[in-house]
Amino acid sequence: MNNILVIDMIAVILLLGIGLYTLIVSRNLLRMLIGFEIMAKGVTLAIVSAGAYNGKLALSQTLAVTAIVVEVIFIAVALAIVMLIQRKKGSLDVRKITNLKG
Amino acid sequence: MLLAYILVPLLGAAIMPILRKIWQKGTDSVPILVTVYQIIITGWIAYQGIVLNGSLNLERWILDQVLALRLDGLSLVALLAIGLVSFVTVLFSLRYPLDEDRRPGYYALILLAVTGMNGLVVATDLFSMYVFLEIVSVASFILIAYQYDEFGMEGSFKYMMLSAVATVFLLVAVALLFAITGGVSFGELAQGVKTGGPVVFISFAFIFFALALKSGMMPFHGWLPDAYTASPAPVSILLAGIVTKIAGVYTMIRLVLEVFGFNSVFMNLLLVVGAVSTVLGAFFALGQKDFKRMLAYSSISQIGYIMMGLAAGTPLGLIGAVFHFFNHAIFKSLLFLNSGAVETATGTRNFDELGGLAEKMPVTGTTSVIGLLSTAGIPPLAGFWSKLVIIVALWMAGFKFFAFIAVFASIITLAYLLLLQRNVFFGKIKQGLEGIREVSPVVYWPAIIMAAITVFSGILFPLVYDKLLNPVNSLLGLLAK
Amino acid sequence: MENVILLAILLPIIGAFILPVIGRFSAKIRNITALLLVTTSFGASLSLLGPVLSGKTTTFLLSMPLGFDLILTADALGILMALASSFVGIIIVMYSFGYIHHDANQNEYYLMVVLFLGSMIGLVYSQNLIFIYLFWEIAAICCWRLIGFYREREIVLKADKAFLITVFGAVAMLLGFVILYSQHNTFNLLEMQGKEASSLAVLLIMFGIFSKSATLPFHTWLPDAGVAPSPVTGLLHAAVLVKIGVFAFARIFVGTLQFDPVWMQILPIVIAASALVAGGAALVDTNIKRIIAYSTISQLAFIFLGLVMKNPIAIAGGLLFIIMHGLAKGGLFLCAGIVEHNAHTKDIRQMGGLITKMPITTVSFALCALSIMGIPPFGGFFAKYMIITGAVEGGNPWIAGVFILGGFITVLYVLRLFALVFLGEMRTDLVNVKEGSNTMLAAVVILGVLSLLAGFLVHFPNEFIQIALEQMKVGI
Amino acid sequence: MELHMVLLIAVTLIPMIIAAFAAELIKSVIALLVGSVGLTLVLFNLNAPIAGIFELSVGAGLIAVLFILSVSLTRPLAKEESAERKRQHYRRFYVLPIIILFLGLILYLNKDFWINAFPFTGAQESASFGEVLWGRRGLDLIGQIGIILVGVFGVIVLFRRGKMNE
Repeated sequence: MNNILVIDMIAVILLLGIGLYTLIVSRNLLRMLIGFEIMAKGVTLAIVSAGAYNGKLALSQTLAVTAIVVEVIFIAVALAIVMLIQRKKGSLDVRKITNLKG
Repeated sequence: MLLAYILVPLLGAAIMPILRKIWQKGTDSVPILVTVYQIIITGWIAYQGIVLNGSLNLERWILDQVLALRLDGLSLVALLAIGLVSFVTVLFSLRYPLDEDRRPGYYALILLAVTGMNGLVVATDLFSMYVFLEIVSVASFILIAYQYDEFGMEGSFKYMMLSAVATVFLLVAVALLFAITGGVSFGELAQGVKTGGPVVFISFAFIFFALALKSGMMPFHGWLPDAYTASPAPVSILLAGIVTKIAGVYTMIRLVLEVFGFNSVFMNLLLVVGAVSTVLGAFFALGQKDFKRMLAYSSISQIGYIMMGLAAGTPLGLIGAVFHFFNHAIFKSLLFLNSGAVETATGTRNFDELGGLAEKMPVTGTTSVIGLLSTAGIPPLAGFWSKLVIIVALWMAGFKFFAFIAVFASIITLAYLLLLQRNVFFGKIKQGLEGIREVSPVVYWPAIIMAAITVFSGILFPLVYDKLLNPVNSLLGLLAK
Repeated sequence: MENVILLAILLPIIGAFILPVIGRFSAKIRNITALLLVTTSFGASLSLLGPVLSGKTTTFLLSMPLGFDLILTADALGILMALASSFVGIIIVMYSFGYIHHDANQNEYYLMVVLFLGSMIGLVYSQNLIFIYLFWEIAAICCWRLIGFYREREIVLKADKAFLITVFGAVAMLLGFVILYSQHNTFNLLEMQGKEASSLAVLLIMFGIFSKSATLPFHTWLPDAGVAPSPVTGLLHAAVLVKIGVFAFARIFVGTLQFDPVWMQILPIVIAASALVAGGAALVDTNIKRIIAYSTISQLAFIFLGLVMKNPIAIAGGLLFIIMHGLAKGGLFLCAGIVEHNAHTKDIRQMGGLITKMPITTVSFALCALSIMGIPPFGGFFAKYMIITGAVEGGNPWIAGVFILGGFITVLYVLRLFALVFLGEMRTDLVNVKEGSNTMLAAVVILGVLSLLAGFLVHFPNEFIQIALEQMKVGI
Repeated sequence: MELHMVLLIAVTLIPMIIAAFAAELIKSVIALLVGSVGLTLVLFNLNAPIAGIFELSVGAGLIAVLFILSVSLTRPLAKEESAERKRQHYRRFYVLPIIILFLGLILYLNKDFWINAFPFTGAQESASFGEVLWGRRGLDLIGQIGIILVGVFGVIVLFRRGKMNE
């Protein structure tokens, strides 16, 4: 069982890496959200494989389900805001919406 | 009983669309009732000293396994702060020019944010904490973008992305800990953490990173001034006053106390990050020309203080951190209230266009002086006691250098706040501003309430200590050794 | 008896916040209430004198968590300071009736003045370091608002500067207190009696004391603070506020803690430098209030010298000079206020010959000036004499020599000031200058006469100071 | 078992890389969908059918629908602009597959460390999904209600056309 966990964890780290890379490098708001989605998949995998490893599968599944629900709501709201930005500025380019200094 | 903290605001939010149809006025009063209820109940619990003596009375508040909720000294302080800040936010919103059609939705979101914060505070497991954290965050994104202006959207999107990264890291850490401990409640996690090993270390690093991001500590602070500045005035009160503190600072204190204990590597890191935030935040604030941005950087700096107090790792430091947490909620929301009042009265937040407002807006001017003196830690206001306790704690714990930093950062704090005071309130009235008047009582009464709390919790420090801070000591029993 | 101490402190502090409320209805009642508050506080301190003269102290104790106990003790040193400052306070409140009655923000003015006096009295009775700090900072807040009273941009800048410098010193001092706490595990001065303070703590506390008492590296705020209304400068920057630092030194280092002997070498040098630099600045400046402010800095050095010397004569001289300087310097500032108020200028080159137009002011100014210069038989003479004698006896003849030079410079610049303002040709644009209002004149006359009387009757304060020395366990 | 797992992981990971790499958003979204389906298979393979079904229906289906809706609502770019955009895009992303490969290799070579890092040997739990969900995770359910309400109100607040909109 241990080997499976390790394979899964490597997959999780890779998913997080892909997602984070996309989030940082991308200049398109929608693609940034896709990056977040990729990371979120990694999270789901991490939770379930942890449960599969320590035998608490039922618990891990409930956690994963909750996490997915939260993620969907997050994406829905984020997409709504992105759509508003697009409507306001006519663009999804991150460089065009940075007015604030940070 | 404790469940009411979650359910009451949740129900309040849920009935908003119905109220909007049948009783338009009720949409204003329900949020006020809900928040007042929270203040009264929490104040009553604090006054009765129910959580004063630690574990014995603690048990009464724990429901069975279905809903493991708990109220202890730390959550008591947090709940009181949430109640107060959301109360003044709602009060301030009453006259704030919001789109009438969407006002019920706005109140519902504020109540949901309160639900999230309350849930986070009384939860006893890490995963539930995450769920409630997410409620708070998502509600805040929407509230920041509420006015459809470009800045709001941008601030909201920045906050969203950084907070998304933070929650992902938090959840991965939860998953890692879950893998080795087989549970997600604080108790189970603390058991597993004792075994140590690299996984615990990595998960703590992830959590640390996530919470530093959430609380806007110095290397990760980019989103915070933007989000605060871009949001509508009442939302920035809520956001700056309590949301980021609960989401970042409270969670950090809670997790350190109950799960990880005072791990020396991370405490030193926290100390350094806290000191850097304290000093740099104050320096950045010094250079700002916008009322809210200055306050936002000041928030970063004050969070640094709280973190340093926590990182001292002693009971005294913990008390200082918790008290500063409470005080910061009060005085920072007071200052944001003032900035909101100035913005409504004059239509600008730029220092170059403001000046001498104290003459025309005496209440706002006076309360802002109280807020700034408390922020700078000038006695006898509340901010002084908490900073003093933090400094004493740092010194006694042997972090003398950091005690020095904490002391001298308060000079910079005073410097930028005097700059603010000079540019906005003190001095002669600027040309073109002669016609302005004090804002309406609904707007300035919240400021008076907050100022009164700041003054009285400073003067009546022994009482505050007895009723509000002493219970924090009972937490040390939970401390993971 | 214990509650009388509390009364002396709380009455002005709480009463101060009622003043603006009264002021909304009637300015007159507010003014009288302010005067009453300060007078009652003075009376309360006076009534504490009885037990002290018979050698006892009165203590009030309120237990607080974390060692922040409120401990108030009326010992001879405290009462000496409380009486001196509340007496000057009464006179200044009286003087203010005439001085500021056309200005805006009067409510805030009286609030701050009375609050300031209350916190001053609180400070002198406090025996807990935290409360010393607390009252110290309340005084700083009041001072900040009062310097910025006229609300012009440059004036507010100067107020901010003064506030920042004093708070900088104060937080350094707070850190010093924290170090003392970590050494002795208490903030209570009574429990620290006779213990050693670490050098770092001494250094940090000296930052606070020097910044408040405007001694050399931190003195720049005091001349700038002259932009405040004259009664404020008289009150805060001459008679009372700057004495807080001196008092704290007496309380903490003379009366309670021991410090490393090396400080006995360092401190006199800093102080001597301060005396000479400020004296030199006073010689060349042309703004009447700045000159008097520089004079304050250099006279404070004398007080410090007395206290630092750690020998009974010098300390007694230092304490005596606190009273004498308070009376005389308060008088000088108030006279300067009358001159400035009526002549509408602060530049001494544009004055002259005012003796014919304002004789009473001139005489009072002269009396106070003679006391500051240290001319016998005025009060200042005895004090300076004792300080110098003490310094010589304490084995620091060089330092004593420097201070004699400093005293000489004092004589020079005070004479220059007096000559330029009151003597000489009357300028044409000053022909219509009138004498000040009655309350203002009464104030300066009282101070001038007291400066003279204090010299003749130096016996009484001196005896009292001996009791203070005994209670501080100095020289026994 | 292990090989099985590695294959399924590959089925998940490769579409994800494509999702990051594809220049056109619609392709990215479809790749994300495929990756989600791969993840579902992984979850089934881990004996977590309920999470798998949820991932398939909500994580893959609903999110893909939302994304496709959003993408179709955005204005398409002009020809030359999109070509330029593509070149820039590839320039930013071409290192990603290399990084991922290296990272994966390094992690795989150090897998002994990871195996030792997880000390827990838990006992199999007998409780079913429903028992755990209703019996122990009640707070999460309340939280889910809360977050769904947030989503509903959020979309209402953000899309209701009031006076201040437009």
